[in-house]
Amino acid sequence: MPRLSYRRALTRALADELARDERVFLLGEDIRVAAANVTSGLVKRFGPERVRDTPLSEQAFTSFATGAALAGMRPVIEFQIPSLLFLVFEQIVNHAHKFPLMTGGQCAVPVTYLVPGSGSRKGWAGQHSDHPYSLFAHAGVTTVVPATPADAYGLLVSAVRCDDPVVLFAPAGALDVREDVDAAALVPVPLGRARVHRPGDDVTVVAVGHLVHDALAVAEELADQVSVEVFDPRTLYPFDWDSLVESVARTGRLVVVDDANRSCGVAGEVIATVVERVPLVAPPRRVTRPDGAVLPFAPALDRAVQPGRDQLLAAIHHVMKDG
Amino acid sequence: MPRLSYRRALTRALADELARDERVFLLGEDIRVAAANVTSGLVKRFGPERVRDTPLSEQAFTSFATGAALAGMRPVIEFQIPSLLFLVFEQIVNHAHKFPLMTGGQCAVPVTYLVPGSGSRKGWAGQHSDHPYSLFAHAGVTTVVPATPADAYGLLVSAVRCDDPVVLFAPAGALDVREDVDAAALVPVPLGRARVHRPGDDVTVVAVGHLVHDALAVAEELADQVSVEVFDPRTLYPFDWDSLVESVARTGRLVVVDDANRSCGVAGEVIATVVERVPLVAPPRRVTRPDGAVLPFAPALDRAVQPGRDQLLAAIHHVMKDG
Amino acid sequence: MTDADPVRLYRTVRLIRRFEERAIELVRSGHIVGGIHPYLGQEGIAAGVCAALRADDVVAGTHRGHGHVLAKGADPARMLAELCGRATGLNAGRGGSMHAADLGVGVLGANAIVGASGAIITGAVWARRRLGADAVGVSFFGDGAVNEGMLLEAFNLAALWRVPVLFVCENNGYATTMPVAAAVAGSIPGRAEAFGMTATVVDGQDPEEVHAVTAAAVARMRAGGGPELVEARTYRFDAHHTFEHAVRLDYRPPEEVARGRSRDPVAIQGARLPDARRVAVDAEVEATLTAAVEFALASPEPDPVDALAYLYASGLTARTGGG
Amino acid sequence: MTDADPVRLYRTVRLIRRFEERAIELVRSGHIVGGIHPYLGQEGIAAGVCAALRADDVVAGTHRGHGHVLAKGADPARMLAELCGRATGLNAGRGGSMHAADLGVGVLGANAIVGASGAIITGAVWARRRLGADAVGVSFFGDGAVNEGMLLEAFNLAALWRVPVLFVCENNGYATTMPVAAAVAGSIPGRAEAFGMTATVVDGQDPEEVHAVTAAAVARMRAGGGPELVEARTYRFDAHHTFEHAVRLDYRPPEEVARGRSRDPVAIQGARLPDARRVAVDAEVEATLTAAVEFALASPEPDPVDALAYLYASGLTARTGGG
Ligand SMILES: Cc1ncc(C[n+]2csc(CCOP(=O)(O)OP(=O)(O)O)c2C)c(N)n1
Ligand SMILES: Cc1ncc(C[n+]2csc(CCOP(=O)(O)OP(=O)(O)O)c2C)c(N)n1
Ligand SMILES: [Mg+2]
Ligand SMILES: [Mg+2]
Repeated sequence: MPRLSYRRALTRALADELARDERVFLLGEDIRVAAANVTSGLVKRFGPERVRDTPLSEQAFTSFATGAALAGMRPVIEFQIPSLLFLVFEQIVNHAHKFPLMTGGQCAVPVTYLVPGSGSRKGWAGQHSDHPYSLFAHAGVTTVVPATPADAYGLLVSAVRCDDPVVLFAPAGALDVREDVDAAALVPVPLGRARVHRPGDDVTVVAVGHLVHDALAVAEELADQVSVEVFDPRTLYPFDWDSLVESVARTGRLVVVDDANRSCGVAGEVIATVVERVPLVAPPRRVTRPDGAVLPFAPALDRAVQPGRDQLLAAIHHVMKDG
Repeated sequence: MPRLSYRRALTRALADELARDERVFLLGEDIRVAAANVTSGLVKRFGPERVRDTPLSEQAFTSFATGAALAGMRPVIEFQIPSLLFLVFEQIVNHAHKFPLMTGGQCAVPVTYLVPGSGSRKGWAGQHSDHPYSLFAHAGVTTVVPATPADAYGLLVSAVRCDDPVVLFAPAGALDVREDVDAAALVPVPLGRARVHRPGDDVTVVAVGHLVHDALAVAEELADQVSVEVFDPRTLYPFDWDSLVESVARTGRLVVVDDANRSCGVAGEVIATVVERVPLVAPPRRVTRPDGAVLPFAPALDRAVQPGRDQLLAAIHHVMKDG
Repeated sequence: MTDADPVRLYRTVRLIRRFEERAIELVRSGHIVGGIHPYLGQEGIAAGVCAALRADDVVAGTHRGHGHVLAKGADPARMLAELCGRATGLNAGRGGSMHAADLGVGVLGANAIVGASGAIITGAVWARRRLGADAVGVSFFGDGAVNEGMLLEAFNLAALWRVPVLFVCENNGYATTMPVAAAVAGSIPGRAEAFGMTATVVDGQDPEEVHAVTAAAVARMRAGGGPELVEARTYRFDAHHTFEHAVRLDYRPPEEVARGRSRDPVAIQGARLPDARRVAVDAEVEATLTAAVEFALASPEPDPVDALAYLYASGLTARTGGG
Repeated sequence: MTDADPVRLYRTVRLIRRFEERAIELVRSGHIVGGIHPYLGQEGIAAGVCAALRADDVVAGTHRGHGHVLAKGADPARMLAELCGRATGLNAGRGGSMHAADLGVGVLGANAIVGASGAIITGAVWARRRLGADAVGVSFFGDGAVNEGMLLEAFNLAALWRVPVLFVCENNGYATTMPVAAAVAGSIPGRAEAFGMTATVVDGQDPEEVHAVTAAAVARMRAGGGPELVEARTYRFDAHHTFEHAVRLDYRPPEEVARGRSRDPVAIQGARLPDARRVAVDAEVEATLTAAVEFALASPEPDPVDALAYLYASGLTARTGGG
């Protein structure tokens, strides 16, 4: 069985969708030469009309995709940096997202916004290291953060096929993850459906994106003391609340680990929704970036601002002790 | 004692700061003629150099203000529509907010972003009716939502004097609120400090912006059944957690009412932080806009999407019954 | 619709004129909530441009958008129902004045964000051509929009990729209260020429001249030429927005207004018709609008239960905001 | 710094050249994390432009920003310490290559967002002049940036308000891998002329020519002229970013690279010096850089405890992310 990397899973998803549906096309900066190493080989196979390099005009090309979608195409945009989503926030949230309701259902805007390398890239510093998925979850745009190669494949395929705009964050910390998967086993993964990577009885750990792997490592480390259920939402909006409620109703304890700013982030949303619906035996905990975090350049500082395994370990110990 | 309107409180705050500090200046669209009825009379008094009308170039004038702040000025920008903040999200969050840390403390960016008329303006529909304060709270930009004329005055003054960027949302639903206040009683209100409008013992209702008035009305209506404490955070980021924890520790019950989208909004943050720190006697509740809300045009639909008093009443009854 | 039949042009300008006058009455009577941006005085542009288009061509408009929607062929009754927030409206009452759209006749919608539609229409036209149509598109915008970066980015994309979009700048001298000379460095045609586009200035008060110039541009574009710009010089006869009917903003000298109003596109085109013919058209328009008003006012309002209908084209159901 | 002393120009280009070569070595050895965008080949522009400025003038740079920072007078040792993430760096290790700033010598910073600095510097220069200085400013950017709407908006503001900013476009033929001809419709000078600015094209490989042209523009601006643009034609000798040293991207024909490299600003300027003089300067530069490398590598890394130092200028303390 070939070892599939997360990056190549994205490539394969794009290739499969381009092959399956003539209406799909890619748009982005330096995607022909595959500077981000995601679109490799695609221009050769599908031609420059369908793998379109664009000038540095993020606002215009994002709305160009909206217009193309209104006219029946299914564009996928690759963004080189997570903060470019700030630059096109208006175009996504105020236009693409709002068109169907504002027109009274006259149209759909099936655009996929793909961000390979979100979060810290080690040494890319303040303006290139954000993880702004909670912003889109707040706006109500479908928001996906796959943790594994198979999920990266399956969720990207579903994003392209979705009739609404979808933002897919591929965390820098997950891009090099590899997995033994049979190509035939790669299938669409439904949006809005969570995945339990490891069942457990004592505490539910909700981990987002690359942190799923940290959560699994910590769960393994604790295996003989605490039975940890590792819950990967995969889609942050719409969130699979029913599965989470079921999990926490069983374990009675909740820890969330999320590599984004704390205030009004998805970790807070998880806690809020769970406590509205399920009684807990111990106060919930979350491990996040600090409030208002800006990633400093120096490597040790950059690491210090991201959630660490030791913090997750401590949080789990806390909820076990408190409950 | 004169009846001070919320709008005129904003005008007075701007006038006082322009008079007090030569470095303060205003920037915005149609602010000379005061199309938004906030900057009325200011160009006459302070001249067009300090009350500067700008072309429709939101991104450039927002960063122009950043540059002016770096050079020692204290700009205040008026935005005509809340969604214009989407358009300049990059300029505020990725530049103004990040400059101090990224330069290692070489500079400050004291800019105030003033949004008079946030939320629904009745009939302004999908692209003009957002309440995007949670986005800034997530990013870590100081975010202020005054509910009363005196607080509007005092918080705007403090925003202008703050050495960091501050976004101030003046909800459309509060702009016509009037209050009996003595001009001499108008003082700066510290950022990050909450206000209890009505003390109570049974339940803490956290209300944001104009909804403070709804919360007070509901509290009055319930006065003989439930003792409701009405808690107005005033600043959403940084939030006055200690005061809230103190309140909820007393009442044991929490309801949040917030006119913004539900997922990853400030209401969820309030619930998350409180349950991390205080045991509750009943599950907390929040009344918000729906997930991903887009305000439909038709008046009845527009109202239906915003939090209503009946919903707040129901939520209070729920937490009283559940606990 | 591609002929320059003087009667047809007159019928269109007259229809828009009377539609706007009726709409203003309905604003006054409270049937249209939120007010409108009247197109009065600018009718010749929408009429002349749209007469040069085919049914399968697409247009995108502005906040001052009624004229574009009507001239492209939308039903005035359903348009008026939309402004009145009725379920029978073009957008089922969800859009209102600033979002009125009729994709069936090629109107991608009015748009409440200045400068936003240029990139959207560029994408839509590009997509239609890829899908086999030889459609062209028109982006209408004001003199204020040429200062928006997103529009200038769209100029570049359209020019580079030779997408046949006619950029029609309706220069009515002001962006709200900002005179064009105080807002636009250089010239409007110069901005298009900077991107290698042909730019033509036309008298926007003369429907036939507008038609002739646009028809020639459309023919060039249809024959494979790139995008072009037309600056139509015009004057706004009424307020920026009907809120100005209540609050007088002082920015246009009365003599200027009188001079502007003296060149009336309805009168100019009307004078080209034999009296009897003009009277007959007027009667026809009157009958259409009387029926439209009746239809609108007799139509039901949408049910608040469906406030979030059409939010997601994918069928996703949003979590509600209740407590 | 306003003289065109050939020795001084040579010293600057040589300093930048050797600084970049040393920095690339430090990337290879792992001392500079995250890599750099080498300025190799473009040294003549920063050197020539900054030689035309006074100490109190301000500049803002790009992601390819080392040359601008050094040419404006920052200490190479503290600059290198910054790239190595040391506490002694210009930004205390918080900024790194893409954010290196030294406000003390008028460098508002490199900037990781393409096109962002134009509006910032416009605001900074406007403010300095209001505060009494007669400073001018320079915004450096690449050929890719002229497609960013925010930069074009800044052109308009600067031109309208006659803010003396010299917009220096370093046209090195590519935006990452995108050839300028495939990205820029029209021409680069034409884009400035569209806003009424004077635009001059200069050979960016000749430091003296760059200096002469800029000095003349700066003199006009200082005398009250408005902003101007200079397009400096240049060639990037090395990779877009050092990541390309590991991953070959195929976009520049070898003959083109060879031709580009044949016009070397260091050689061109060096040839204008007597041999002995040149050798002496080289030795001096070598000594400076050897000391800089020693200083950088001997400097302490910042303490992770202070990871969020400088986040808020107002003294606000962020809530941490721990559980
Ligand atoms: C991006 C953006 N900025 C500001 C506004 C607020 N606004 C609405 S219309 C308008 C003036 C537009 O002027 P112009 O483009 O000349 O069109 P006109 O109103 O004259 O038809 C402004 C400032 C907006 N809707 N969108
Ligand atoms: C707004 C924005 N878009 C994209 C990027 C990613 N990016 C960084 S440098 C670059 C190319 C810039 O080209 P150019 O302006 O010509 O400068 P050069 O690299 O050639 O010096 C790109 C696309 C970015 N940093 N910011
Ligand atoms: Mg106008
Ligand atoms: Mg370049």
